[in-house]
Amino acid sequence: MIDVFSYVPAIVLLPFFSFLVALGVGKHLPKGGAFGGIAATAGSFLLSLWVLATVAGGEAANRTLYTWADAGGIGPTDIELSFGILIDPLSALMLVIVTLVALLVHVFSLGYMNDEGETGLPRYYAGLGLFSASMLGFVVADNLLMAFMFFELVGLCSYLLIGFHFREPGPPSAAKKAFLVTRFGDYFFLIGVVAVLATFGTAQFAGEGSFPALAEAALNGSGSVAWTPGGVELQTWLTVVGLLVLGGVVGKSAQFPLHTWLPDAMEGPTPVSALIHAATMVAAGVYLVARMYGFYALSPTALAIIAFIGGFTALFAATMGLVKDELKQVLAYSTISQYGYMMLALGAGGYVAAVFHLTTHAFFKALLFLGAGAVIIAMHHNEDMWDMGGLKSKMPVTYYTFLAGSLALAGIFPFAGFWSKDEILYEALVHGLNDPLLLGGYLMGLLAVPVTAFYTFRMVFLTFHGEPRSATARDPEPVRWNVKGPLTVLGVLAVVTGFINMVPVQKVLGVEGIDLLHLWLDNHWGGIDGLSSHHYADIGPYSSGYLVGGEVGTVLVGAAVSLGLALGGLLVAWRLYNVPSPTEHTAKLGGIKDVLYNNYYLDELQVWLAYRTEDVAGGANTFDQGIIDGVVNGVSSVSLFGGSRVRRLQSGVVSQYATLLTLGLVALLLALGVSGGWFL
Amino acid sequence: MTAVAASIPPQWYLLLATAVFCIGLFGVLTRNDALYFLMSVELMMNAANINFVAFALYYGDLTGQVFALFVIALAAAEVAIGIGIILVLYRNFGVTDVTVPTEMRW
Amino acid sequence: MMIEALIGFTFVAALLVLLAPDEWAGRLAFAFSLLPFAGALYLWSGFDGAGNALTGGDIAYATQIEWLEVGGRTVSWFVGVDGISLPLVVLTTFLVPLAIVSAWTPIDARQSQFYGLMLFMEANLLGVFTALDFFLWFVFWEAVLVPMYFLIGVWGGPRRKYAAIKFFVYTNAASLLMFIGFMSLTFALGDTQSFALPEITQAIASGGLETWFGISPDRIAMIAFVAMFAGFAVKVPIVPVHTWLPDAHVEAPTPVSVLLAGVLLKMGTYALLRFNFTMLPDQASALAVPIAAIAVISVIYGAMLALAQKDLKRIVAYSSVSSMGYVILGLVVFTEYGVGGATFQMVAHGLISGLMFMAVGVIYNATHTRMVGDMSGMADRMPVAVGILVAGAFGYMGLPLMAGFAGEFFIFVGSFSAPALPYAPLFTALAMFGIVIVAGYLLSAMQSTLFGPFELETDYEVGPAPFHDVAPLAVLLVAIIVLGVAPDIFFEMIRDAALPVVEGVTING
Amino acid sequence: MVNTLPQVAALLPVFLLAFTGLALLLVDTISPDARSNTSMAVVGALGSLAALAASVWLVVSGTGSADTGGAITLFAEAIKVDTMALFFTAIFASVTALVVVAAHDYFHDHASPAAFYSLVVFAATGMALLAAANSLAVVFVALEMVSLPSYVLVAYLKQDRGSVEAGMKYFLVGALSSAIFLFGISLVYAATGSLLFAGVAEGIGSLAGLAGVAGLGIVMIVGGVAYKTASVPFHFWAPEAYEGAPAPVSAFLSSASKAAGFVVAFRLFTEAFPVGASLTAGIDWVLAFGVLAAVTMTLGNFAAAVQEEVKRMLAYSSIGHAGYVLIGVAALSQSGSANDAVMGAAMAHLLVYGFMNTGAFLFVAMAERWGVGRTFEDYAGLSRRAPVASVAMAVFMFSLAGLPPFAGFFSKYFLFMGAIDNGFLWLAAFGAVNSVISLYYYSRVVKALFIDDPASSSSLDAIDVRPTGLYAAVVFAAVATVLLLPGFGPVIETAEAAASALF
Repeated sequence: MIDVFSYVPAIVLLPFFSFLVALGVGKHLPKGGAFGGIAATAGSFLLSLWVLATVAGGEAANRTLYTWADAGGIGPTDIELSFGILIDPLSALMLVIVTLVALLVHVFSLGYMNDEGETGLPRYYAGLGLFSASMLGFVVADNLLMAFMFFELVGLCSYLLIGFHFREPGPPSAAKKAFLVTRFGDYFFLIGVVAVLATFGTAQFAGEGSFPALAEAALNGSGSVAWTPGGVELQTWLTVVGLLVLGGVVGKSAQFPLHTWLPDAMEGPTPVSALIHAATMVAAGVYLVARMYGFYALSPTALAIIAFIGGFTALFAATMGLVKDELKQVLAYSTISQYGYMMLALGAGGYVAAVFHLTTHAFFKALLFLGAGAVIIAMHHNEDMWDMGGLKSKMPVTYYTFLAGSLALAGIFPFAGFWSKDEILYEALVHGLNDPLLLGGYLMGLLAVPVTAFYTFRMVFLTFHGEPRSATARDPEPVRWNVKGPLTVLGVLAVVTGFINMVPVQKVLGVEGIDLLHLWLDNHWGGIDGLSSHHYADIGPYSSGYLVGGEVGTVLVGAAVSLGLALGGLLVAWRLYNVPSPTEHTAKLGGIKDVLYNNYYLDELQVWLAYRTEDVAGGANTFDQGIIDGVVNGVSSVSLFGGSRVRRLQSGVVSQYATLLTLGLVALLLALGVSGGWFL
Repeated sequence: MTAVAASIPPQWYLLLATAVFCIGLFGVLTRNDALYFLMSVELMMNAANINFVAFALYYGDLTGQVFALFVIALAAAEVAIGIGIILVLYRNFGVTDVTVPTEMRW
Repeated sequence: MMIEALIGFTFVAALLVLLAPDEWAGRLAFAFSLLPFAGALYLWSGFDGAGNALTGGDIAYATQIEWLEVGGRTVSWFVGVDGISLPLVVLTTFLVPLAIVSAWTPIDARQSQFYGLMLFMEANLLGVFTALDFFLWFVFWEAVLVPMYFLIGVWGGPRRKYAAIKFFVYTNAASLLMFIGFMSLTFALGDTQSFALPEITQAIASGGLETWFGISPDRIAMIAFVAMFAGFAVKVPIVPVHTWLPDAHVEAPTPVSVLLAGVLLKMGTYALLRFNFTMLPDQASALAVPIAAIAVISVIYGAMLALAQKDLKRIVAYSSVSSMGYVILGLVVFTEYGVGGATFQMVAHGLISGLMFMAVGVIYNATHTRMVGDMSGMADRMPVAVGILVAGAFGYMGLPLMAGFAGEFFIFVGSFSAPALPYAPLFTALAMFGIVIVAGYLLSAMQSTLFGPFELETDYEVGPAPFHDVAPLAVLLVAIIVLGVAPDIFFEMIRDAALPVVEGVTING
Repeated sequence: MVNTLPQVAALLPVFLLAFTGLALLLVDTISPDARSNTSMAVVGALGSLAALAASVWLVVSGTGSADTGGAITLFAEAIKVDTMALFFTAIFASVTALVVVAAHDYFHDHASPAAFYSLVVFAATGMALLAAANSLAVVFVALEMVSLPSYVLVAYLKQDRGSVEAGMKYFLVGALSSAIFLFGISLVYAATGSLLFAGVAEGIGSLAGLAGVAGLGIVMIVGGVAYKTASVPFHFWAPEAYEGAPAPVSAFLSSASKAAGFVVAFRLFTEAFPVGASLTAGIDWVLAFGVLAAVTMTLGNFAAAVQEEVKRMLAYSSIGHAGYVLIGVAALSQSGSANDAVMGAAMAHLLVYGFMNTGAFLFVAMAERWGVGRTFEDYAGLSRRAPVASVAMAVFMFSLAGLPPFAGFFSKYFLFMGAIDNGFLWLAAFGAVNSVISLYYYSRVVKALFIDDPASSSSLDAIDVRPTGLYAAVVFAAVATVLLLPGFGPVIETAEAAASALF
């Protein structure tokens, strides 16, 4: 029987080859190399499905394929830096998601880029190829260093793709911001990687010698670590390391306070936004935490901080989404908010819930972005929702799929988003009852629910309902199969994905075996020891507490509350905006409105910081030129001045020479005479 | 005669020679005229000669005496060349004052 | 005799090119410069060295011929390579042909002299990296300055005379300081009758230092260490003795900047590794904290200065100061990854900074300005060159799977938990912040010059760069990526040679 | 083979030079017209080359060296031929040859060039004798034999005010110095009762209350030496003399005459006034030389750094180099292990200096021949029209500055090394600092030649002739300067052997 895992590298390399092809000979290919990319991602998708099937068949892989470098570190053994693959239920699932979304985005791009007559298509498809390749490499990474490397490459690709329209002023700036802000996070991530290597001598995710395993052993006293900084207690140090790595996560997954790059990133082509938000860059952060969850589970402090950041970001971003006028802006903030939920879940010990939401969100957010893309095509690249309206009848496919996505996003039963978000809130609740910080996160997450529903449907109504508010809206440009196709696929998924994990139903009705995702991530069909959800639960700090009516009651209450709130938000949006000619109601918000418009002035803050840094640099420059270099030049001018004094001795008058000569001789005589004591 | 010369303690010769030397030096330092300069130098050389002769006597070997003769001859040669140079100096600058030609300085 | 052949041929080639007519001096020089590269590859293919040349490892291609004897001490022609010097030899022979090609466009006067001097400098550089006798080494070390002086002074920019003299005098003063330091060291080694570096190193290691004119051995070693460190610091350069570098770089023509940043700076770090850290490891670890502090200051301060510059070349120049700081940090921590990474970083930075200077030069050839404010949207006119420049810039920012990341990461891994350096994690974390600042200024510079709508005050049309301008860039980029994906190409032999250095140190406390 | 020849054969080079001088006079009397220039030059060159060959041959054959029965003393020990004497004779002869060849072009239109050659050769003879002197009497006589022709040579251009002024100053300072020198000798004689070095050394060993007299004498002798070597405080004549004199003469004085001064110093202060005896007698001339060396090199370099005229810069630089070489005497110590090393390095430096400095002055001579002017600005861009000569000049400059791959590097660094080895770190440090300064002004010349653009397009038109002799001399000097680096081994080893024979 052939070993599928030996083909895993191909999953990564196929898109990479499409990158090379598009870059090299793209201009000579039809559609600027698009087909190459489609073929490659399709191939990766099929391989991923095969891998998924194999994993379902009970196999898993954790192999080192290539040693990058190897030299003596601290502690008994060398530190080996290597590349490898780690295929377990989690990464297999992620592979499928990423390849699927990438494939659909490629297809959609045919409509969005080619049909719109964009230039530089080879560069675009090369970017997409590299982007997919990097993300896939990140997903299969078997150690933290490899993960970091591809994490960085993902950042590079986001830079290239966000800045695709480099001839305009906006995109390059947005690209720079995206890379810089995430780089700031990655700075801490890098320290984290180095710290992990220094502490454990390895960065492997899985296996006996993996760093989560070592950390666990060291904590329960059955093992020890290679190194800890002097005077720092192990538990504290592990927390610090975890938080350092978290820095990268906060940056890439656009969590507060490093979320500011994401809305700007909307400068990139819409399919790219779909890719970034749904399956690649932003997902990478959360995936990383899930990947090394066995490490975070050991540190209650880290978990609590993750949960709080998540909850806060969820609410915080949602509020900003309330007032945006551009279609993609609203979606951008919704992304930040949704990833906040995932972080909340991870922090709350809801490992499965987080992955679940990651999955569902990947589909419905990709759907929403592609739908938005379709609308933008129709609107001739005008994104202002106040110029839209009434598109419902003009573009039904887009409308219904978009609606499905929105319902999922808003968390309305029985769409995908409902199940995942409900489970997150449930986990946060049951664990939070014994943990105030977590409870805070839960409450913020809960508050975000109606807000989400509100801005989502504000968007839907403004875009599709009511009367057309502009000429283009009255006569939108039609879209072709290559746009509708992906929308349909994703629309279906947005509806059905939720059913892979119907925990509430199981809990209430007691039907066993319908919480497929739980079983899947619990190595029910096989996996790798130490990477299973129940193992995480065992080592995790949380115990469950229940409201009235025990577990079932809690489930029902929680679900009811969140659903109710969602519907509430939806109804408000209905009242306000589902009218023939809606008007702005932001005035009602009063002063808050400006704050929200300006994103709590966080961008201004960061710009201010950047300027201060430049001032410091300028000061340093002045100092360097003036003082340090001044000293150097000073030395030379001083010696020259000395020379011009010395030469004055040579007066040109010979009798003066005689005098000086005699004086010199006499001085010499006296000096030696006195020292030699001749005159005694 | 020799006895007389020998009966004088050597310090006196030293003092005499030194005195003559200093006189010559004084002349060198104070006179600006090339010729005076030259003469003063001659004086200094002769001071040396006094030493040679005197101490040749004191030590009772002839080396010093002979060397003194050498020195006189060399001094003469030096003067000859000196006069020649002073001559062209006069031709070019019209003076024998050594403080005048100061075209090259610093 | 391979090394002799290598150096000798390069000298001859330099002479021939000097005599060649200007028309085809450039082509000829390129053709000639390929042979040393081939030779270096041959050295590499047959490399059979093991361990560190100074601490008694097997030296590859070693030849030792007594040259002359002075003061009872023998000076000999003693050359050879080990895992530390061979990569630098390869780097040198690899960069020179590319630099020569990159000179075809900008150098339009007195070509034969220019290319002749380039080859002359290459020969001396090879000598610096292969010589194992102090005097021989010092001859080459100093002889590098002469061609450099002309290359900057004759073909440089407006303030070339100032820059050339500054470079010349500054670095010579440094070498003299170093010379005195080393000499007092050798004389304190009473019974070592030669200037062969291996002998001296091993004599010191075996406690051969004696009291010398009433100065205790420890103090002599410390004096020598400080004097040599100060001397080499100028060459590296390290803050605060770096100010000759930006002037030299800004005034020097592109190909000269390439070699200056690519190879000449490495002379300083190479010498630091050979002399200070291999010969006097204990003094080094005694001074670990101040040295590490200097390194970190160089990294951050240099990056801040780069942030403040408006001239693309100045930006890259200051960022070189910053990058060299990493190397110093890697050396002082005395771990395999640290020292090895530092050496690797020398090669990596040589390639990357070479690429950056070349790319800036290509843009300069077309625009005749390097000021950030003067142009924008260059990507629109010269896509390929700009594309490679962007790639190179990311390499400079330490993008994984490019050489720069490997070097820096090795250094960080080596230094973070280094027992030889107190507060190692703190120093490392501080130094790492450089990767954020470097991204800051490179991205800003690129955004305003390469992207946005095309603007440039010229009376002529700016088109794509000619092939022979872009080709070297592409070659360099490939090399950088290859080295980033498979660092073991060099790192294996480097760490083999670095291990004895690490073991040489006795960690106090 | 020494055994096969009479002992006096050891003086062969001296005789050769003397005969050459006489022969020149003869030629001049046979054909006293200006056309004799060439024939004179040829004779002079051949004669000095013959002397060079002879001295080299004698050195190689080991005449007077320790392993062939030690030094050869002649004429009641008044003359002593040893390796050092021959070594320096070689220096004098080669410099003379260079100068003579160069002079042929320099004086191509001079009314009566004949006397010049004989004067140069006679001066050289005096130097050769000086190198072999073993008695204060011979020293003084030989010294005058060198000085008197030199005065005339400096003032040789009778119509040129500069030349005359230079001659006048040189002569007056020279006369004064030799008087002082002579008086010093007389005092030493008074104190020790002997003029032979051996006897003097003996006397120094047993001074009965006459330490003061001897001390005064020795210091005055130091003064005389300082004058010949153009060291502070007897250096004042040098800048003017070198600037005003015809460039070949400047070359001759600054190289050969200086070396002559040093050979005296080396012999006197090792054989007549040995370190140990002098120190026990309370006569610390080592300190005196140390101070002189430091002051001399500093003054010379600082002053040179701010000159406008290349020739005068070279004059000051040669003062600076005198300071370096003085280290060879100043870094001696009673118990020093490296006495021979440091003095040998000093000798080697003088040899190298003989080539590079002569070459530099001869380049100036060429510039004067072209009439391009004297200042740095006037030299701008010369390399465009005279590349070969300019490269040679660059070689001289870098070599003088002590940069590899030129001989000046080795000699200078062995000098500093020897000083460090003998514990005189401070002298080496002084030397190092000064080398940096010197680097600045030497590179100014190179900058003018290669980097600066000509003042005007026509400013280079002056370069219309290619003086063969000058070119030959300059190029030869340059080649020697370069080849002395790989070939430094025999030189330094001979020099050290010569030096070690003195202790």
